[in-house]
Amino acid sequence: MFKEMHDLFQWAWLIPALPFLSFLLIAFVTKRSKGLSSTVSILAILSSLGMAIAIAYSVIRAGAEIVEHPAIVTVNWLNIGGLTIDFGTIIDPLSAMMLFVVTLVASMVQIYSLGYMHGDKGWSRYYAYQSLFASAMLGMVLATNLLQLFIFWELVGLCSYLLIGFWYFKVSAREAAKKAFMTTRVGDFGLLLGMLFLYSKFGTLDFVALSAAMSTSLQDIAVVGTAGYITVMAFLVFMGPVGKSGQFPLHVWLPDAMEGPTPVSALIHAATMVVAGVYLVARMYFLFDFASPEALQFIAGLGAFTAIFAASIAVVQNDIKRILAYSTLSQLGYMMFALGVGSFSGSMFHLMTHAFFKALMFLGAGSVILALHHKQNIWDMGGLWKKMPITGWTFFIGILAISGMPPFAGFFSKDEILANALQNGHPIIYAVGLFTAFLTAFYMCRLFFVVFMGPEKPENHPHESPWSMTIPLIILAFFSVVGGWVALPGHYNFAFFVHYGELHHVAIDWFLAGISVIAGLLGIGLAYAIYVKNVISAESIVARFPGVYKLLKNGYYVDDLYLWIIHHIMGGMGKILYWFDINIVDGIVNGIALTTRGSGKLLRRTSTGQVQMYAMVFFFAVVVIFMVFAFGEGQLSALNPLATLGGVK
Amino acid sequence: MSALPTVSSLSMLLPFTLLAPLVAMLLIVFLPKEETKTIKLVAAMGMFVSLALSIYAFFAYNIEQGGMQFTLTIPWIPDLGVNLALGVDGLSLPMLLLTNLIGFSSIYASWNMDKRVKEYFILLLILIAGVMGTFIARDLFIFFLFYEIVVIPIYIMVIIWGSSKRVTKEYAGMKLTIYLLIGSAFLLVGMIALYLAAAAGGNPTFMFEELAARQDLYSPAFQKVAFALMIIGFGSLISMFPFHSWSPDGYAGAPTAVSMIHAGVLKKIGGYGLIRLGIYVLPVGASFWAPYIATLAVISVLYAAFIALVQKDMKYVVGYSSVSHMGYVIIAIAALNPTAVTGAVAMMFAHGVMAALFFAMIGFIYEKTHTRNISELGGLAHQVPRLATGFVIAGMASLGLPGTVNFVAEFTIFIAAIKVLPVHTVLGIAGIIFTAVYILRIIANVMFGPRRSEWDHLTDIRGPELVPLVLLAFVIFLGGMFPNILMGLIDSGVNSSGLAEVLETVSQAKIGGLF
Amino acid sequence: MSLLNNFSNLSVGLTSYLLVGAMLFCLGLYGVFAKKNMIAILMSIELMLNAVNINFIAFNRFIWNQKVDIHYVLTGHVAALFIIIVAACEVAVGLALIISVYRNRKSTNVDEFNWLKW
Amino acid sequence: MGTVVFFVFAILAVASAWGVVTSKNIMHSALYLALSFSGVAVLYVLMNADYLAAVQLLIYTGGIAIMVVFAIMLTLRGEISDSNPENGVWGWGAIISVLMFLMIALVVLTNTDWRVLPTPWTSGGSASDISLLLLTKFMIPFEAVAILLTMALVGAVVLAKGVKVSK
Repeated sequence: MFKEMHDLFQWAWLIPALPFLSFLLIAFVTKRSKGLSSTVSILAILSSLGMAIAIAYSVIRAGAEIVEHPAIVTVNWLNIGGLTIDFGTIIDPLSAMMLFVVTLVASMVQIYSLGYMHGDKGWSRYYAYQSLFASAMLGMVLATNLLQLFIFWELVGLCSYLLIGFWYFKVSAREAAKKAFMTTRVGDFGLLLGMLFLYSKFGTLDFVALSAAMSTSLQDIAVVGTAGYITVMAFLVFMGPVGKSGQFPLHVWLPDAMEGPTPVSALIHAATMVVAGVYLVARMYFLFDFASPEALQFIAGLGAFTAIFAASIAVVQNDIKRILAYSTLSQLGYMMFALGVGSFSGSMFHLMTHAFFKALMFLGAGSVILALHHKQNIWDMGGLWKKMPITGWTFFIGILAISGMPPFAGFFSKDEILANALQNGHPIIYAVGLFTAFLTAFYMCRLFFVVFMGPEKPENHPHESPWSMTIPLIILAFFSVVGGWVALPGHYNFAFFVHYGELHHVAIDWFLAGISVIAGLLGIGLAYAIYVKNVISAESIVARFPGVYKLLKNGYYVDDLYLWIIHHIMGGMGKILYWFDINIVDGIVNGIALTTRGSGKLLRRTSTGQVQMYAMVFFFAVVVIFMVFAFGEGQLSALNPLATLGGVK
Repeated sequence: MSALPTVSSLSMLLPFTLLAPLVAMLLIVFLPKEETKTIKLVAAMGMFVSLALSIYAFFAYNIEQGGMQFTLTIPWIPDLGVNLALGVDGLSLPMLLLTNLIGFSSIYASWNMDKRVKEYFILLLILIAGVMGTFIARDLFIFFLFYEIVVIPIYIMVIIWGSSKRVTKEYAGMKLTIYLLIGSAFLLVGMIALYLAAAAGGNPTFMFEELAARQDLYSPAFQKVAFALMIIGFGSLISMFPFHSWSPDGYAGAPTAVSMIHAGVLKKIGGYGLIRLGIYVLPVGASFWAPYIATLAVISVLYAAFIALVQKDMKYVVGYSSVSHMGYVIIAIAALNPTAVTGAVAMMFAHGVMAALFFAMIGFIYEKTHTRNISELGGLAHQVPRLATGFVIAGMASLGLPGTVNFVAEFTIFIAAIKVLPVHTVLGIAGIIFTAVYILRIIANVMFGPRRSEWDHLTDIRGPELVPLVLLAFVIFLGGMFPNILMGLIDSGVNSSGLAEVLETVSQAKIGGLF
Repeated sequence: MSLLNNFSNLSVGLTSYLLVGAMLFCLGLYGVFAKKNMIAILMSIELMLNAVNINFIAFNRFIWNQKVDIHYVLTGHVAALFIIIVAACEVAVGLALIISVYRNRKSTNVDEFNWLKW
Repeated sequence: MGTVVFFVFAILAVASAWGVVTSKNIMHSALYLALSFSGVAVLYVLMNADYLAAVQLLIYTGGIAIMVVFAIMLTLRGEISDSNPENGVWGWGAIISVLMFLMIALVVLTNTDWRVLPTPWTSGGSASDISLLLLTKFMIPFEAVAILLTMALVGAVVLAKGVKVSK
């Protein structure tokens, strides 16, 4: 049985290759035909989805075997003296899960885009980018070594850049795209450094080999300081995820990235690319595990901080997509701190469920935005529940899922993370997580109540979206409901397949789960009280804490700080150096030229044009040279004319 | 040295490659100057022959065998030991291919040239042939000869066809030429010193291999002095800080094709020379100067990147960026490590293709809009989408995006250099952040943004104008996706030419505490 | 002291002729340096040429290389002859030039002719 | 006898040369020049160069000096008594000339190895001897000089005549 499975795994490279092929086809062949472009792209991603399902099925059937021994296929990519890099595919439960999530969400988004992007001039370009993105993301998931991962990591960054700036004529989109690329680049700098140091220390970048090399090196007592070295590496490598997954302080690009088309936000900036950082940490978990405990503690702390930080900003935002973006940041923080507290499978589980319900909500938001002709302020919306039933119901499912209501997907994943945090001895982080859960429920329901329940606005004429948009919503809603059930207690549950180190079977702690649910219900209730029943006035709260409101509204002024740094520090530095270059470096060059010219000007005075003068100088020189040779010392005397002239010797 | 030319298989390949543009040039000389179309076609055909031959050489080169291949040796001035010796190995073959790729593209990038067309293409072809000659020379004398041939057409082309912006084109042309000549003067002194030292035991020679084989004739003190001269000569050619100031001004003043060739290949003669003549022939001197060079290189990287941030003219941005990128090449050379040298050669190739594409695109923009000022442009992706595509590709290659050949090269450099020069390399890698900042800035401000009606009359590039974009972008991606094609060749060059052993010896000596 | 010996032996020998030649040459040189009139400079040049001729003939007279055939003995004379001829040409052309210049510039004063100046 | 003649005419030649370069009147200079040439011609005779002495008298004294006189007459302007002035730097010229003379004299006097013949030869130097040489060994230079002379003749005529301004 394993044999035939391997035959299947041999072909795993087709999963990223098919969308790439579709990218090439669209770019070079079907560019002019809109219908063909989208057909090619969707067919490719659906085929990938089919293969991903087949692989996931095989992985589940293989059971323990594949958990212990991932199926790895490699081909040589770069081979020079002292540097050998392979490309390949790794199939283990982690990558199989990711493949399924990515292909599913990508397919849904591409189908959804048929409706959302209808009539857009850049249709073919859009689908080309989508295919390229899918290809890069899948290639990253399948990476067998850090360099391959890094390459695709950067390529998804490129696609993100291109898609955020898809409507390049909007200045805001252009700036957002630039910002996204630049911010993640800062993180990638650390990742690249970490990668280089890892290679120079252990001589390999292959995940399996690296892990083995590290453990041998740690066991070697003669090598002192390996643990410290690994810790430094871990921090450097972690900079990549900080940038990509929008952890504080490199989170600033994600809210701005909402300038892209909404399906793009759903796919890239909610479900797939932004979790790449989480995936990287999961893939490299051994690195953080081998490092000293501070590394994981740092991750946990930063994740928790990001979670509550972003959630607090989300509370006061008015743009529907920005609320979702801050919510994404907050949930990414959840996944990070889950990894930090050692809840490996909880984090991966949350990654999966979050992908479903956040994509769902983004697509729902897109549906709303399209219906309202690109209005994004939630206060311009209202009473959509009746006009857009499918969108409304599916969105409601998403809200319940993210608020952690049983039996929706978010309940199981969130609960597992929080329970693990407490059990592994991180009470503060647990408390932060719990409070974040409360905030999440609050601001999500605020969004829902204002948009769907509030008073209808007469200037809006909303209508339900076409089937191409509602079907993906329904499918994603389905997964948002049932997605969590795979972690129900049992032997072959999610944690059995996706775990790190020793397998612990943890039963759901119903007490803790109850607390989480209560926190969520509190949030929902508070939102209901404020925005539906108007028992508490939002304005009065704002009026009481104007400073806090302003701080939150402006996202703690992190953006302004960065802008200030870029403009004043970097720009100023550039200006100073440019001044230096033009005036000092160039000045020296020009100064030399001027000196040459000046001395020329001076010396040409000697060219009086008087031939007699020239002759005098000439003969004077003859006399002087004669004197030197006649009465000079040393070697010159060998040429003494008094001794050598006269007669043939 | 036998009096008869040593004959190897395909020994006439390189002479034909070298002569094709010259034959085309002679044909153009006899064409009436009104026949601009024919002149351009002849030039393109000449370069096509060269390109085809060098691609053939690239794939016909026997990597297993290694060493100099397609060699041709004709004694020229026997008394001085000068031989007309041609040949390529893994170090020079990529450079030869690069020259022809860029040369061929540059003909098409100047397709709309309408001022003194005949003279322009004559000079351009001489220029290309000269650059080609430096890379296929196996003899220092011939190398230097071709290098000097290159300088003259550049001067004339900048003065006549250039453009005056911040500085006048006359100033730019003078600066470029004088810088190169001063550099070559230092080089000449170093070259003669080396020649005399090598001829101390009789049997004078200029051949690179012979010079390298006579290691024991060069005392450490001599090596240090001679290498310092080479560093000034080649360093100003590769625009190492503080000898870089010709580069931005020169590119800004030069016509498109000259900028392409200059940034694309001519600059690489510096790096190539440092490898072939510097560390290969004078390893002890190289290891003495390496830390200082590395420091200057890091300064180049960061300093130029910062300056590129605040430039207003696109060509200045790319000009400073090329100074910055060449810093990586110098870091790699200073690392004195076979892998790093492989990376350095690859980086030169990668940067050459990228810079040529960038300059070609900027040239088209300038030709169509008559401005290169970033603030006057904007939203060009609406009117000229293909041009925008090329621009973005060049930009992405410039910031070392994976999938482009530039990434492979940078990565190889970093991975090899970080072992030897960790601090320098980390600082150098920090440069990629600033690179991203300035590249994204010009892409965003020139190509993206709201449609501007004043550029509605522009036509997108089409027909022959597409050649540089298609050819160079294809090479960028091919090299990035299948790096073994390029890297394998360079690697064999480093290992089979004896460079690797030399470097091993030097690094061991360093550890042994000789210095 | 060879110098004294030579002076004591102040019969008419090679040295005397050479000294006469040197004196003529240096007087000519002075003329070339110091005179304004172009014709005077030309005359000074003639003096210098004469000095050279004296040297040629003196060497020819007092020095005889035995290895050379008797008919070749007069080489110095031939050289002097050629110099005289060339000097004649030079004077002819030179004077013609001076007259020509004079016709254009109404002057033969070299101070006024500084076209060679930058 | 020979010694006396030598000193008389050597002093004559040198003193006339002195006159050439110091006289303020250029006509006097020209006449001194002729005198100096004649003195040199006598020195030639003393050195057995009879033929050259004749040539010297014919060409230099008879030809060149006269031509110079004519040129002077053609170009003379202003006061004749101040027609041959010195320029501003004549002092330097004098110093350099003296230094030059000292240099030459030093070489001449300190060199002992002139390989002077014990007794100078006395035969030869006649026209027939020289003509033999000119027509054998020095034939080609001789012809070249002939051409040169012709060209100088033509050149002098063309220059002195001046180019006609075409209308």
